[in-house]
Amino acid sequence: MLKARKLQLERHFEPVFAPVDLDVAGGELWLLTGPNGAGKTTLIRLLAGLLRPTSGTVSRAPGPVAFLGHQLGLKDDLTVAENLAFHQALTGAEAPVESAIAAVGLEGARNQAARTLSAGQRKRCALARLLLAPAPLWLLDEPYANLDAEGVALVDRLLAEQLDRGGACVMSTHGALRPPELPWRELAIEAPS
Amino acid sequence: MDHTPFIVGAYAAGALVLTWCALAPVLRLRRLRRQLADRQRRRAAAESA
Amino acid sequence: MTGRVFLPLLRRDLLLAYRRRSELLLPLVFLMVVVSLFPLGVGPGLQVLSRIAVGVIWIAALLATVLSLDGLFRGDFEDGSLEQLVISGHSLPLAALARVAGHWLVAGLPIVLLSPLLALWMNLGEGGWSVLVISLALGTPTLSLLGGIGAALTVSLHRGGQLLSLLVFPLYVPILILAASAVTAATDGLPYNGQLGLLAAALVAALSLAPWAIAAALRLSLE
Amino acid sequence: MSTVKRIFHQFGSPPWLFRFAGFAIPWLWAACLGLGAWGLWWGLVKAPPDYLQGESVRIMYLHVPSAWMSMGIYAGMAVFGFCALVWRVRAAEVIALASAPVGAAFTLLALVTGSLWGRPTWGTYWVWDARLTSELVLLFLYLGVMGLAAAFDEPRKGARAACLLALVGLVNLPLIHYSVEWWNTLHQPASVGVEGSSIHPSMLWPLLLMALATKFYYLANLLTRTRLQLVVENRKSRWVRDWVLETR
Repeated sequence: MLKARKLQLERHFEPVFAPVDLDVAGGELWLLTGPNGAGKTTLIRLLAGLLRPTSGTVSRAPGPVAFLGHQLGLKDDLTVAENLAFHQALTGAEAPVESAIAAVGLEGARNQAARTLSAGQRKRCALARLLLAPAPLWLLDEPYANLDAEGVALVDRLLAEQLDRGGACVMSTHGALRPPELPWRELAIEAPS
Repeated sequence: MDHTPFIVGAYAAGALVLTWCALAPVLRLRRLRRQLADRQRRRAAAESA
Repeated sequence: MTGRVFLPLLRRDLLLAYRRRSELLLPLVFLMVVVSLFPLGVGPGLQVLSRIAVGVIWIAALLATVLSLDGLFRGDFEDGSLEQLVISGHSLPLAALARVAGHWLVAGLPIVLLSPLLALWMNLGEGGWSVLVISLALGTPTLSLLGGIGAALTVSLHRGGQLLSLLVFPLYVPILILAASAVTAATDGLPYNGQLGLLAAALVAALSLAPWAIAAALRLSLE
Repeated sequence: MSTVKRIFHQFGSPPWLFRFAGFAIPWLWAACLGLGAWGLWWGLVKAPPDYLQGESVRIMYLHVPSAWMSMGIYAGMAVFGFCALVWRVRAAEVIALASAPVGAAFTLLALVTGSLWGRPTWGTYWVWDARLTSELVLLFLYLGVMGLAAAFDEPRKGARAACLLALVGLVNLPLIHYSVEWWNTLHQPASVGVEGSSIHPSMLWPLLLMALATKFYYLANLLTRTRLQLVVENRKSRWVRDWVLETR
């Protein structure tokens, strides 16, 4: 589903991390771990195709990819429903916006502008995008950040559903949080030699 | 009208601009080399000590 | 799949602009202020004003466009919408075109509509009014398209604004020359169709080339 | 791998390019200075003054080659920029970026010498003449490319942005040139047509020599800047460390 070979990126003419090899199959959950500044975000963006590697290759199976970055991609001046409706129009998703809103527990904030939401609510709104359009591959950058215990449980539920469908997920995490119920594999990012 | 000052001025400007443009990278390379040499010498001294 | 990006994006941009409709007036007020400064600076003599009218109006329009261009992609870049757009796999040139179209509708079109008032202020010869409006209608979309390249190149820089004007003003030179000469020709009673035709040709060329350059610049800015 | 990329890889291997440049630069300087001295002697001493412009025509032997170089280097920069963007070759990025300051210097020189020529000829230092105006716009384009490259934190990102801008500028350059020329005829129907007059044969040879000298100047300068950039980028590699310790 996702394959990376000797993946490397240079910043200021020096490699950010040691070359990365990664094979992600359907139904697998991969955690990218490493201390702050190890290049987790960089690697996720490389895998998503937002960055071009200095050397090495990334190949993704055809089909849509869902990406959740540090910037959530919400428009502050649009309401939760409008933000999701735009995403629906963009991806041509089938699932109704309302059920996605309900699934992430934002019914009460449905018509609130995104700027008025709390950080946790914004994250939930961004997570609802994952429900709208089924993508076989999820690339999530710190999905647990800013979430309360309930929100963390929500992420775990979404992940479990994704894996059940045969989808795959690669996500970065630096905290101690690990999905408790799910089998996961770890890719520790190493410093360049 | 005497044209000489203008001709001299033009060629002086030419010499100035072209010399500066040619010399700038040479001087920068020389400075960089000195910096790198210093660093290497320090590191070698630290290792032998 | 790739064709479905234009309309949703345009609709979203217009909705966003509507939500912040008070800000829409700013470029227009800027335009009026700049133009009104000229009579104060060069004196109220009607003959002087009518001679510099075209240049003043067009340069003010150019400045207003560049001023509003800085924000063209900045919002999308900073809140992550641009990443989502790239990930979605849609044609990025088409998305860029939608973005520029939205920008022109809220920032360029009002300038075109306001221009008769400015022509009145600057005592532009009556024969030039319609040509001024047409030249702005043909020229300002080109300004938005060319400026979009600069905006996309500078979107990831913290102080992109001043650099942006250095990048795009040289590109605006032909448009300014063509438009000003069309209007001047019209007020002098000379034929002006050639200049307008060239303006239209420039618009077509910019329409077909600029979106690709903008898309390439946006990808680069995300790296 | 495409042919272009293979060529660049062969000639773009940093240590090889560095050594080649170190070898070639002295010869290029010799050619530049030799041809330049010859051309200057011919232009300043041997050639007769022009019967319309008088002695001030001697400024042309510097002005015209500078103007040629300013445009030629821009085109070269954009072509290398294109290679850098399409095939992502670092060597092409370096060459494109190293060209910009040299081209800007020639543009500045063309402007300065042009206005010094204009004072005795037109009676004023600056005339909005088509060529001077085009050169001025060209200077802005160069400054934009250099400014953009310098504004980025990540040098390679800046280099690619600058290459893209150079390419956009190249597409626009003919339009700017022709529109300015046309604008000029529009506003100055009877402009001083001296500059447009055909080149007198006695001017041709010194002009040609000076044009060749400036080309060698560009090549030598370009390779020097490339050497600098190569060292900056590879400061931790083996060959740079060896070079640093070589006795001078």
